[in-house]
Amino acid sequence: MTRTLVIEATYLAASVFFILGLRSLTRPESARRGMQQAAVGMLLAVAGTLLHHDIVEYHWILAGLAVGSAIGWPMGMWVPMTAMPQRVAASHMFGAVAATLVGVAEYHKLGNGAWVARPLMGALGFEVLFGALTITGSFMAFAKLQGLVPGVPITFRGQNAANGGLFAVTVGLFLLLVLDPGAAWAFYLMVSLALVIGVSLVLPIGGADMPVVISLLNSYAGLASSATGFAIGNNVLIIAGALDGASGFILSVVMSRAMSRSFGNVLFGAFGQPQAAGPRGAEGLAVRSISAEDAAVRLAYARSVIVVPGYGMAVAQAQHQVKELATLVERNGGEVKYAIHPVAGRMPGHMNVLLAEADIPYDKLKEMEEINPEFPSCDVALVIGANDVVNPAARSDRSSPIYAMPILDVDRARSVIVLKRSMSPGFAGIENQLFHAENTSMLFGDAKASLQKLVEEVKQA
Amino acid sequence: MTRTLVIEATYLAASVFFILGLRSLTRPESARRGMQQAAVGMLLAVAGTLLHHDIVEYHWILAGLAVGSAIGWPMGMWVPMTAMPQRVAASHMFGAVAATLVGVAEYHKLGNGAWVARPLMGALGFEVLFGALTITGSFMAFAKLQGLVPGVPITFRGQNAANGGLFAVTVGLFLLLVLDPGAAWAFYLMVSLALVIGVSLVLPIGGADMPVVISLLNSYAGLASSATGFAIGNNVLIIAGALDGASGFILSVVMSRAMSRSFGNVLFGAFGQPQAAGPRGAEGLAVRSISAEDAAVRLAYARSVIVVPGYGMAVAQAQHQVKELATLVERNGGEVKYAIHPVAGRMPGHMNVLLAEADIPYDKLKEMEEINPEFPSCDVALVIGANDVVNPAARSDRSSPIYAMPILDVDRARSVIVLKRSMSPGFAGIENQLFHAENTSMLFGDAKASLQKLVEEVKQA
Amino acid sequence: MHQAALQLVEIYVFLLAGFVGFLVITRVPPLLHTPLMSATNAISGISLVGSVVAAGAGHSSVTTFLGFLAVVAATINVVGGFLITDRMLKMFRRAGPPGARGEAAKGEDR
Amino acid sequence: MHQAALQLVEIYVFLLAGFVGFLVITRVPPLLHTPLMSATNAISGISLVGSVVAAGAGHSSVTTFLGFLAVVAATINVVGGFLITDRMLKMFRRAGPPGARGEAAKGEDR
Ligand SMILES: NC(=O)c1ccc[n+]([C@@H]2O[C@H](COP(=O)([O-])OP(=O)(O)OC[C@H]3O[C@@H](n4cnc5c(N)ncnc54)[C@H](OP(=O)(O)O)[C@@H]3O)[C@@H](O)[C@H]2O)c1
Ligand SMILES: NC(=O)c1ccc[n+]([C@@H]2O[C@H](COP(=O)([O-])OP(=O)(O)OC[C@H]3O[C@@H](n4cnc5c(N)ncnc54)[C@H](OP(=O)(O)O)[C@@H]3O)[C@@H](O)[C@H]2O)c1
Repeated sequence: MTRTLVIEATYLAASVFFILGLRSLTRPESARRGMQQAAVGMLLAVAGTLLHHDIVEYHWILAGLAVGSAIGWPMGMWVPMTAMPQRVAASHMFGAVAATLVGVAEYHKLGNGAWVARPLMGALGFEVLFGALTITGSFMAFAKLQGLVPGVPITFRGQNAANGGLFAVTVGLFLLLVLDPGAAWAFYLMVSLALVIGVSLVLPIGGADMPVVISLLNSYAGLASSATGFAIGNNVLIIAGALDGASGFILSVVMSRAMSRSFGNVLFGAFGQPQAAGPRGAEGLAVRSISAEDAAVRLAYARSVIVVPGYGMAVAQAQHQVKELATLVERNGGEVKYAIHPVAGRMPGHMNVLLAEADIPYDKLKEMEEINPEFPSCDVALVIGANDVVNPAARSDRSSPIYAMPILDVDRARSVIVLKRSMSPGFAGIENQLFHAENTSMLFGDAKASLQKLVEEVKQA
Repeated sequence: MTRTLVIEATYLAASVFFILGLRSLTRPESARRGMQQAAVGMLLAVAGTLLHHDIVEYHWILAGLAVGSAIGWPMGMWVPMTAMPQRVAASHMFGAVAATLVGVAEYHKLGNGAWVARPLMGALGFEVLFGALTITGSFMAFAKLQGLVPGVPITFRGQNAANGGLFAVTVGLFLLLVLDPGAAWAFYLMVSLALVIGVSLVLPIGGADMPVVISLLNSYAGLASSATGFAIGNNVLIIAGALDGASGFILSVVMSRAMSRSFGNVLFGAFGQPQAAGPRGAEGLAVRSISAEDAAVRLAYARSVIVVPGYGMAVAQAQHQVKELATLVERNGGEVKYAIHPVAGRMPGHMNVLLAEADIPYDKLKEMEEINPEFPSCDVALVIGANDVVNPAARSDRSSPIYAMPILDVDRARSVIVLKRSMSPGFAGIENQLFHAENTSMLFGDAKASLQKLVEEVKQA
Repeated sequence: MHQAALQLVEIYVFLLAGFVGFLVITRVPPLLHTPLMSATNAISGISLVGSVVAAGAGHSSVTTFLGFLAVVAATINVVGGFLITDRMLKMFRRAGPPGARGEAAKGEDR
Repeated sequence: MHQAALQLVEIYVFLLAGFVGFLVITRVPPLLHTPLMSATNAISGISLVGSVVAAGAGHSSVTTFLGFLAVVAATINVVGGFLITDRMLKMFRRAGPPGARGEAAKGEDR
């Protein structure tokens, strides 16, 4: 009894620490300490669990902890910030694996369902359903982002019909199980089908939409662990799961909104498709390309520069060169700010992390609403591997797939320098008039290389 | 079983509606509907409870509901907004009465504690302790605000010692009960002592500090009903109690802060005492009083007027005349705004409610931080029964008891007209230099009467 | 154990509700602090669910009577609280589109 | 009944935690959305408490093995998640007093 109390106490503490930890993320100053406390809470909860009276042997546990740490440590220490999207996808997968396996073990333990009461079966069912679906779904997302699988949407005739059928059968099995928890065959069949569903849900979605999908999977993973909590009557699991679920859901909403697209549109990929073929209707138009020298001169004498980073900066891993250049400009007395679009890059807050990594203070990173009014009065807008988030078509061209997506008003700056490798489009796969505007000059080449040239030149200037 | 499920469902719904209801109060547009839904939730919960299988006879219940409604209805419909503080105090009392009686009934029912388990006893103990203490405490607060008891702090030698002893004994009884729940004498003695404590806590506190006390009592009442929830294993009670508790606590913090005072200072009344005797050190200073005519002329031709309402407006119930005057000024093309100090009046949001009652749109009610910068550029600051909240001593005079209390910078306005009945001080009982500044003119008399005169005159002008 | 287990869970309920209360109420603007006070009064009337059972369980005349009084007290809060809150909230209105000042107000004067 | 009663209460826990999550996370600034994602990953590792029991209860070689795998997976999230979150948050710094722009930054350049 007292032992149970101790364990429960650690769980309670963990729950509180987790909530306070997330709360601390509302302010950058408090964030780090808050999450460290959350880690302590986790430690407590695990330590408490080791006292659990059901535990008879420890070697498998220790082995698991050892192996897990051996894999987790390098993932935590050395995964580059640019690989965060994949990393997040992967860890949703691990979370789902844990939840699902616990569910299956529980079911198997209880005489393959023979001694499972109905409410418990309900919980277990949800657990393994969401779990299994998230395992394969996240894996596919990971594979696409990592390039193991082609990022382009993979579709085949009658796909939706197939998925619909698959889904119906799975739900049917679930209902059957709640009525007769002993039907082991149904249980394992359901798990396998859920695994298939996970794959077929993500296959038809374009690589660049993965972040939205990932966040959705995050909330599924959360629901899965909440379900685990219900199944084994553990509150800290329920709470952590709910927090996860909320976070994933909110982030995916944020993203879809910033892309001015609906979930449905994302999940049943209206775009990231054919158009993705490449630029169109740009033939007639002129493009002013500029040399590093000339660009450097402009920057050297600019009073105010707004840097607009995009996915390209992440690909090129050019954040440190950005900082270097900015420092030079500031030495020359110019002011440098950074315009961060909510969905610049490939995940929410992507650009912020990269620039923070380059040791750029976060109070120079401006959100869209804040910085947009400042473009007209800025001498040079330096667009580094950003494309869709600065595409004026979103304001003007009703026919454009990104119409009504809020964008950074770069085209209103006195002059614009765009760093990218070619005229090829961004993730939305559409032409960008900005690159043809006469106050825009293109500096072609890999962002990192170009920035290094610029740094050299500005030093001369 | 199914019946239990139905009941639980209604409780769950109620909990959700309550939370959403409070959430709706974060935006004036959504507030009303939100609270109506909360009311529906309440209805559901009560209806559900009537199904409870412990209930064998309904006539007492119905009688209680009838009587309660008969008393509650007029309290809800006809209590004037100016009497809100008393009303709030009273209803804390009723809440506490309910919680306490339920606790006593439960204890009595279980063979006067004979069959009470220890954890249950803990819950019951908290319930009746906080409950009883809140009953008498709120009643005293009510009596003071209503003027049934002199508002001045009532103190006697050795008061703190006496209270301390009383408190120690009560806690002792509580501990004893947890060890031996069967000790009925201890239970009833504890309840009685808690009642006494409630009185002796509030006696020494000045009438004007009541709002802070009331909010604290609000959180006690909340804790009491949470304890009830623990005792009878009812979650909606726990949740509602927790929400109450949070609200009361936060509001009392808000108030103390706006008065730049600590809880301790409020509870063990450092002021509202001797100084309250009356104005001091004002003899030498001149006072410019002004006639309604002259004041009216100034207002008639003012481009921008800032109205600063205070407790006096509430006393005079002059809000409708304020609106009338403002409308006239606006007719003449002047702009009228309202500067609302967080602790103007006698409860949080006091002024907002009164002005809203006079049908003044809330987007003209400005909070202190927002309006303070506008005073220097305003032609006339019209101070209506406000005193402490516009006392410059809070900025300048370190010796003043309200030093460091954030105030409205009325003294920086081009000209100031103050409506009050005399030179007597406000709640803090201190002299106000503003009334002697040479850009200040005093229009003596009851605020309502003065405003009516002003309205007449402005109409002529 | 059952009782104990339940009470353990209820501690979570209490804490979480406390968090929710804190997060929600810190976001209520001063404008609505008075309605907030009466709103919480109304909600506190939920102790009615406890009182009703006490009044109806008919264990003894004592408990029944105490229960009756409790029902009365709680009902006062419910009825009175929700009524006055609604009365107050009904009064809050904004002057047309934000920013539209005196003009809008004049337009709406009755 | 016990099981049922508990599960009823746990529904409250779930809903309340959901509210808390919603209220807290809607207030996390875009600046910290990526750390937020890895933070929730780390927290999701709490399923470790379930896995550990499964791995240690020794019911059958099957459940033990499944439990072992679960422990591995969960541990990866815990260790990896908290490490990378801390790595990220360590990087966020502000340039001296708010408002102080280029100047402050220059001052701090290493
Ligand atoms: N952030 C999120 O959460 C999120 C989630 C889902 C979807 N998205 C979508 O992702 C897009 C993000 O927009 P974005 O403007 O940041 O990126 P983008 O529109 O995808 O464009 C990136 C640009 O960077 C250039 N680039 C790639 N590698 C480069 C390199 N090594 N050096 C220089 N340039 C390089 C590419 O042009 P070249 O090939 O010619 O170099 C490409 O045009 C939006 O459409 C958004 O909706 C974002
Ligand atoms: N709002 C809260 O939550 C709260 C809570 C606790 C304490 N308080 C305290 O209450 C005070 C509120 O400040 P306040 O400036 O609003 O009020 P105040 O400082 O109490 O002054 C009110 C003034 O109104 C005048 N007055 C009274 N009846 C009047 C009538 N019929 N006609 C015209 N004038 C009348 C009085 O002067 P005459 O007698 O000369 O007319 C008095 O000077 C602050 O000290 C605050 O700390 C507020």
